[in-house]
Amino acid sequence: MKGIIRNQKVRNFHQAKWDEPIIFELHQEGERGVIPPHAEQDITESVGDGVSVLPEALQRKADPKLPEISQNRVLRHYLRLSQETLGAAFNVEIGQGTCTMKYSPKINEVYAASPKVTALHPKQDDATVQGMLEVIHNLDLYMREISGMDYFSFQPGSGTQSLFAMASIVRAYHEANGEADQRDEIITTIFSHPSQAATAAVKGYKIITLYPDEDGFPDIDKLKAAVSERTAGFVVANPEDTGIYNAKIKEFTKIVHDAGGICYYDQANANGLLGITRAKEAGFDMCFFNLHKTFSTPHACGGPAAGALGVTDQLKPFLPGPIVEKDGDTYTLNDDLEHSIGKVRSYHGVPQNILRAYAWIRALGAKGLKQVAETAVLNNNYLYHEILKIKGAGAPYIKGKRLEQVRYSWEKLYQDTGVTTEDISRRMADFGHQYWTSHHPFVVPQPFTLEPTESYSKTDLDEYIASLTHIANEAYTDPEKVKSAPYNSSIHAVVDQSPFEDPNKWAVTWRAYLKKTKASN
Amino acid sequence: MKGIIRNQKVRNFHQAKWDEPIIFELHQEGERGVIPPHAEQDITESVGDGVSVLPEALQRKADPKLPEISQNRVLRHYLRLSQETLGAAFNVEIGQGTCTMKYSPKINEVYAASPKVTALHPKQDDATVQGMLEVIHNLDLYMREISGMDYFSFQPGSGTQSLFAMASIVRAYHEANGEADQRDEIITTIFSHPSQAATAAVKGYKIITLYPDEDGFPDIDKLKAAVSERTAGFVVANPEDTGIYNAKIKEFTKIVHDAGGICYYDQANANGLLGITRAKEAGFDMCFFNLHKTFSTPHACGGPAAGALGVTDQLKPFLPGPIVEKDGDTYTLNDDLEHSIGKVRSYHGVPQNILRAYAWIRALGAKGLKQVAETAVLNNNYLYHEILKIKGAGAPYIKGKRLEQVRYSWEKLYQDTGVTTEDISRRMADFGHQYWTSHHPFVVPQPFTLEPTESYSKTDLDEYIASLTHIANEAYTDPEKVKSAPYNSSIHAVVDQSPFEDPNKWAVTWRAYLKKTKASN
Amino acid sequence: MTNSKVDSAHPYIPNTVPEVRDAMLKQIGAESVEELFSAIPDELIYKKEMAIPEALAEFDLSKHLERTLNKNTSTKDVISFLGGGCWEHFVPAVCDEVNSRAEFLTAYAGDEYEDHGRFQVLFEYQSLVAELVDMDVVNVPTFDWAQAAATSIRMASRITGRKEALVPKTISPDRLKIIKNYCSPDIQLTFVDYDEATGKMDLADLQRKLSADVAAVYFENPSYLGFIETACKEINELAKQHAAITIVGVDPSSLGIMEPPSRYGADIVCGELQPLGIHMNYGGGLSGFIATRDEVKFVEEFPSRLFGVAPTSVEGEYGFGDVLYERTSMAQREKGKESVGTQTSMWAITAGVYLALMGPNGMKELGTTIMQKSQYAVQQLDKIEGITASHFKGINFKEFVVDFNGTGKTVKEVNEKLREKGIFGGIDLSEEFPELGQAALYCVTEVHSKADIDQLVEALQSL
Amino acid sequence: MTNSKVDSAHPYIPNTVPEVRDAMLKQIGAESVEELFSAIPDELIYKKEMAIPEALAEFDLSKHLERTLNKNTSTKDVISFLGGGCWEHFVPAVCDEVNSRAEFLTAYAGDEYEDHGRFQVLFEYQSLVAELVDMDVVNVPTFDWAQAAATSIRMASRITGRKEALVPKTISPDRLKIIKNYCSPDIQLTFVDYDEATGKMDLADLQRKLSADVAAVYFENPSYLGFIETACKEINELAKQHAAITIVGVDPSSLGIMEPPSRYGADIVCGELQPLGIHMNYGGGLSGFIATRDEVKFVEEFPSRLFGVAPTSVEGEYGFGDVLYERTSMAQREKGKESVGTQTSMWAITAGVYLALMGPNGMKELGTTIMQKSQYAVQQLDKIEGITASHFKGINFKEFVVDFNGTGKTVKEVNEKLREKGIFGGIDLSEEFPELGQAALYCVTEVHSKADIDQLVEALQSL
Ligand SMILES: Cc1ncc(COP(=O)(O)O)c(C=O)c1O
Ligand SMILES: Cc1ncc(COP(=O)(O)O)c(C=O)c1O
Repeated sequence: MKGIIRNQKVRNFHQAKWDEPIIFELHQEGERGVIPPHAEQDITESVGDGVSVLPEALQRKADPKLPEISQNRVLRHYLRLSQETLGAAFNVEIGQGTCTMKYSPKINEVYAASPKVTALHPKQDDATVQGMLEVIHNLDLYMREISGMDYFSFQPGSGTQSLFAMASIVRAYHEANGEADQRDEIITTIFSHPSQAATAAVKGYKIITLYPDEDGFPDIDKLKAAVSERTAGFVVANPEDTGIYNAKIKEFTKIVHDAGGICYYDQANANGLLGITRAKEAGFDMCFFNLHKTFSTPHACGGPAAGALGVTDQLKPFLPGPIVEKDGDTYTLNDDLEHSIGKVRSYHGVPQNILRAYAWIRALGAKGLKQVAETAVLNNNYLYHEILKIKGAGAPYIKGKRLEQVRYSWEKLYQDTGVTTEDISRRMADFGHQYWTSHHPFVVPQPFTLEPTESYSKTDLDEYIASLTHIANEAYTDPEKVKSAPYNSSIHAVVDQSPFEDPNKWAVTWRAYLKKTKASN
Repeated sequence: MKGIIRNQKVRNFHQAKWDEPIIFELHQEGERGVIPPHAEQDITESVGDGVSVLPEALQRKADPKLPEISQNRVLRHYLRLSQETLGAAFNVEIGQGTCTMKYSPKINEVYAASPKVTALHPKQDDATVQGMLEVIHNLDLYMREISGMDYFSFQPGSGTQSLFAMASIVRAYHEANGEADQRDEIITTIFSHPSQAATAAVKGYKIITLYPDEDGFPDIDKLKAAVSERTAGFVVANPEDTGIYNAKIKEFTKIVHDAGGICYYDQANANGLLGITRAKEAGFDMCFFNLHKTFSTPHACGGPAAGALGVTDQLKPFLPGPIVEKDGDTYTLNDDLEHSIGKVRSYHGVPQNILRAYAWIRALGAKGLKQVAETAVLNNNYLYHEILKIKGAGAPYIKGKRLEQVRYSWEKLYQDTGVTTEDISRRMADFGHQYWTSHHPFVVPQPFTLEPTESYSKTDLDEYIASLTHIANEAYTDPEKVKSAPYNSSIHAVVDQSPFEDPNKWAVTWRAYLKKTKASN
Repeated sequence: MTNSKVDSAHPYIPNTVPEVRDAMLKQIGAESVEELFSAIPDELIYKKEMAIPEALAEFDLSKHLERTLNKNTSTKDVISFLGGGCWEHFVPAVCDEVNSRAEFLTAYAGDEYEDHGRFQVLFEYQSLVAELVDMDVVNVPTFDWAQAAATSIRMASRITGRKEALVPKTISPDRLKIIKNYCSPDIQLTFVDYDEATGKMDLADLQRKLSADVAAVYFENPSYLGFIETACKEINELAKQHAAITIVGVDPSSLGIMEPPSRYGADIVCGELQPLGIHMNYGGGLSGFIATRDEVKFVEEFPSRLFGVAPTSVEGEYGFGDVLYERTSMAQREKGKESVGTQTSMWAITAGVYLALMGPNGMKELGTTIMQKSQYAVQQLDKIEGITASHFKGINFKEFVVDFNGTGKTVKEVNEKLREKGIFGGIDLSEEFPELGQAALYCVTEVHSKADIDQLVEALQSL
Repeated sequence: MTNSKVDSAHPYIPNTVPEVRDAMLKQIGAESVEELFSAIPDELIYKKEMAIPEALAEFDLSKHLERTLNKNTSTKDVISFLGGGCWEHFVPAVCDEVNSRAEFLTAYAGDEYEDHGRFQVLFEYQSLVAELVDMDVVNVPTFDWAQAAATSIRMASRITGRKEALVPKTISPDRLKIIKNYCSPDIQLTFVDYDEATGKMDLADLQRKLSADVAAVYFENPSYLGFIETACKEINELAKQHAAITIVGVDPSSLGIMEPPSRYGADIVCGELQPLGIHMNYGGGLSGFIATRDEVKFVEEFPSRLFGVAPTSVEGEYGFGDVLYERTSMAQREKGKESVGTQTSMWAITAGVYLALMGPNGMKELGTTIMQKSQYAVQQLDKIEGITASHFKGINFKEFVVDFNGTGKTVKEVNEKLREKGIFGGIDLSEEFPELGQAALYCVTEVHSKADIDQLVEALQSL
């Protein structure tokens, strides 16, 4: 018998397409999705209807115009829409660079969903949450090993909130020293995550942004020129999303320290560094890790996430409270921190993610963590090596190895064909891939940022590379094909972007849409 | 602003298409999906490697050629294939007639997945499974109400196994009466499920098949002619999958009883009858329900399922054991049934489905169960009414209302256009619908069998009808379009069916495929 | 008990909305819902309300279920040594993730064009088990090992045209009941005796009972009583001398380290999938497989569905379908091979996921660990005064008979004491195998830690 | 502790296979993995092994986690009356099914063309909450109510160009801490006093503190202490007299029965989504929303993503995208509005599912049930000697202050006693609001049965 020949390099893909209506269109008056518990008759007899005691003015007059839909249909709607979402579990998820889209082990989900986690109230007595506190404390210990820092808080709900907490600590620190007014500048770099600058600005800081030198390093001379008695702090990632490691980082932190500033390290993504190099030795006073990046907690469509915020002993009194402490065999919550910034997220942050990260670390051990870093970096250099072979693709700045990710450029392809990185993004959807351009501003022209992590095999990487190669070839031979993409996605291109800019057209809710389209329909 | 116009009646659908390789093709030597627990060092020191004690001849020489794949990739493979499977939760699942594809409530899954169910060993002491036994016993009580029978066993793992158990009871009964050799015929009908005849044949019975009269009823005169002192039993569904209720059923059972036979009722699908009419009053000695049909347990790609097998007091001693009994406040297992047929499925059947069915009934109550039947029948008659309007569609036999399903026919459409019911089946996939022809033999030509259950709204039914209408129109205007379907499925048509018939081509396993295709590749 | 609102539409039944119901009735020209049931004679209409408790809204239902199920003590709450046909094993989380996917959970019997994924995963399952047993044909599974064995015997009977099968006397009594009922009336089952010292088949007795009437010799490896049958080649040769078919039932968790029966001549291999990533579910996790060589005479006797691969109209696509569908009762009713219907496909899918995760190394490690831990348990238990865990002299896999005759206590008494200490002791064999006196079948798998075993030993010592 | 095989590839890291790793190194022209890190100066290379326990294989890990988590007592194991910002509510199973779908669970920040489903469900979430609060713009949510309130105040400050905000003294102290840190240094928060008898805002004090510097008046309904603020119109009017913006924080579980703040003049409404189908998760279930009217001045001040609908190139398709993306810090770094990053989208999706399931009737019934049950609890508790559950004279929603001053016991003591009886008493207010003496904040929702409440009453009676 003749075998089935499969020699296509790109995947013959089509995303699920259900063409679901907006949920309001499923409304059928009288249908019910679920019936909540009601009061027992005895209670009703004791207290009446419960609501007529409300002042007339506060009684809801018009029912909320929520749709009425049977349970089966609600579920079907959301299940269909789930299939139209390209989760990391479904694709070779290396296209969302900087996001460290790694495998989120299923065993961790089992315990994150346990009532012993989900049904805990944050104000329970410490004695009743010893298991949870033990997990938090142990994760703190591991994070100390990974970073060299002296104490961790897991209260931040994300990387951005971690950055915000760190900026808050910088301010509280200078306040404690009476220098808060004088020190009103925070220095960052242009390749850093936008939240570094943005959160510092929320804390009232002026932002000084360093641009890279021609090799892609933050310019040390510019740093020297920037620091002064007005310097409150310096925040940076290393490597930045170029994947270029700044070997002079210790000099950088020294320069800032000498000027009286605090150095804080954006380690949202530390995937290439576990067991390799640490914040402490590089001279940082604080760092944070995104548990949803390096530590595998699932991204959940964009949170809840979690940040692990580590500080040196000197800054511990400034942490948001409460923090977990161990006293003999007992774990307690300590909310008595002398200079605490207060809080950044309610209660204890996102404990289910603390548990997941803890479980992930326990599944790897010290050796496994180092293997994560090594493999992530190997994968990245392999990808980098192969992508540079694609016609039209490049990677600006210093040659040689990169760490865990690279910000690439299609500038040449664009000059040759007119096809942009956004066009390629849409076309990648046709092969079942995520693809991300980069943070703004596009310092690297026509950028794209890939980060393969440790979770993908060589075969996986080869498939991604083949798809990019295929599309680059298309750009050179049939650019319209790329520009009109996607074809195999759940949806086609939104060509007219004015509904996202024009107040007369934008509709952030269905009710707004109905109002604004009523006239013309 | 101009609104978005959506006036298509059929869905703009495409199934997820991942084009996944066969799992063996994902093999990469050295990768691991999971690492099972190993023995502690102390144990190894005590007992050695554990396996060299095996006689040389029994030690496995060549490792099984299972693929080696990382966990992420295994999961990704199966997740993708799941999206290529049109589960009932995803579609207006009325196309698999006779299968009672209803909504399986999610709350029931939560408890079916509880360790208090999944981690029970079937030989635990009764004292440690009182919760489970209580559920079984209470479900028995409810089933008695629904059927009028006196005792239920939930041991059968499916409808077919229920039918087999009933045929076994018929035989054991006649054996107990010393008539086993004489009574060697079981009577059934051509519209009945194939398993009725097949399971009776396994028990050594000759099968007499009644054909319908011109109105679609099993012919009572033929029954009269068929019964004799050789009659062991009579098995029938009512209604059959035509949805036609045989009003003379009590006469039928009387005729059989008078001849000394046992009457057993195939109520796999009793969805139109809950609280409406019962097996007992119609004169049956036994009946069974499929918990995976009427009682909502999910079909699980084809099991595990469960059958609830009910008997009159007279036949209780013949049940497979053990059965659950209540003694004061305690539930016990009784395996001491005088004439027990022994067992049909190991242990207690499929307890997780017993729990699900129990939960479903508790969510509905007596009133809700009756609403199920009424709504299923209403939905079916609505569908029936509308389908008869479609050009080329018909429904043979008596006019007037049907119960919960109908076996339709495209005979006219086929005569007019050459498009077959199989062609339509493939084309329905393009709109995201399941569609089933019917059981063999095709007594009704070009058949299709639909059963809308109570779970679908009028809007849902209208969508299904619109799709059939659309395809019927296509058949009349562009028959090739229908014949070459599907276009929007995960896969295209298998045109050459010889690999399913020819021993030189068929490949039931990947290894067989590799062997058979090796020569030519 | 209930506090749900009775007059609103039920969440599970959209068309209970009165306006919709009335519009539909009108559309079809009916006056009332009752009219739809007019075909049912009045005397058959049930006029009472069923004695079934009032509806519970979701939260009340969940409270009720939780309360009820909490009356169970599960093997997660204790240390359990129960086995004997359903075993506690490590279940990778990925297995549960896959089998709880809404798509797989709620699919049924759709065609390839709606359910391509289902066809592929079942084909893959067949292919994975095929590697484990080293045979080319594996079925979409049947209910359990017992049913697989019973069908294997019927297949052998059809192939040989003979009406007797030999089975070992050490077979699980429960399994035997199922096989017996399934084979009666036309196939006769005859016991082959066992050697008292080792439990193994008495070859002389086998020889005595073999004849030209014997369709099949069936035995199990490992056996129900845990010992390994080592005279496999001999048994097979004896069977073949009488042109009988050799059927071997296996526990697949042994196949990483033990030769598959095909290697010692088995024609049909059957067994239980539950150890492969499936929770016990109070027995609801069972699922049986059957494997044969790729010969027409075997393939055409399967009652089960057999999914095969085939090209589609588009190059590179794997299509699937039913091989020899005309065999089945679905196609042929009573003329088909036995019967087929809903079986246990979800457990097949799960077993496939499990084998894909484990790979050859995982299966080898699994077998090794079970051997080591069960040997350790025997070794430790043997040290206890009055208790003999090595009752049968030979090698065991996973299970072993523990002889309590020397303790002066019944197994029932022992187990009750153990239960008080949070331990489920082994299955009481005193009724199933009275000749063993007070003996119990203990099961030790990869899930048992040394501490678990030591705790058992301690508990027994202190009785 | 571990017993996993260390020398095989890790299941989470495929390319730890030595042959593959070597082939890849060769392909890129590197001699070793170390070489890849050559950019890192040797002095920064960490040369020890981290003190982190050895890897656990999956089964060992699961045993360890189970053992550890079993040290927790959850609210499912007891009857809990804890609330105060995170509440025990009925979570429909469908909510958990949707948010555990692998697609949603593992998606992140893809574009519309990969993640259409994600865009649609978030747009729908926005639209559903919009109906509940009766406003036209709702954001993709932020971390929690506290953050939503803090951002609302910052939005008001930017809109008005003013630097002070008034907040009620009865605000949750924890929430206040977050707002305070988030607003400092540039926005000043000033307390408005409350009426001792009712807890409500002291309107005279409000009037005193309002000025042309005040950007916003923020209050909550229901309040942290459970009472309902009834002078809403008056507060709003006073605010408007000074051209300040009215911000109201709400518990959405009240909105089936209570007028949404937009109806009494609120310009910005914010609140907590956790009651809408989200488990408490020891606080990890929180998620905050912000809603405004559809006016440019509001829309352009949101820091959050706002998903809007638009046609695609194919008729009938709903496409989605970011409205006014240029507002955000993603686009503008420090020039954007505050900052945005990963927030709590999964809880938005879940809240959307919840609202779609509940519909208007469900929300009305929910509010009614909570009112009835909490009133019943107050009524019964009030009967106990020394205890006053109706400490504040007025109407409560869900929560209420129970005054234990008459018992001679501290709340801490009371709660310890209750815990012994399987009850988690209310939040101790003695530190947060020392002026209340020994008082506790009790929470009663739809999940509490009459029996639960009666059990509390009995337990307190018997102290
Ligand atoms: C380097 C860096 N910093 C900060 C962040 C912000 O993290 P989050 O999205 O959790 O707010 C990210 C995430 O994209 C990041 O990659
Ligand atoms: C009427 C009838 N009888 C019997 C059966 C067989 O049930 P199962 O598939 O569970 O074996 C079915 C299911 O298709 C059926 O509809």
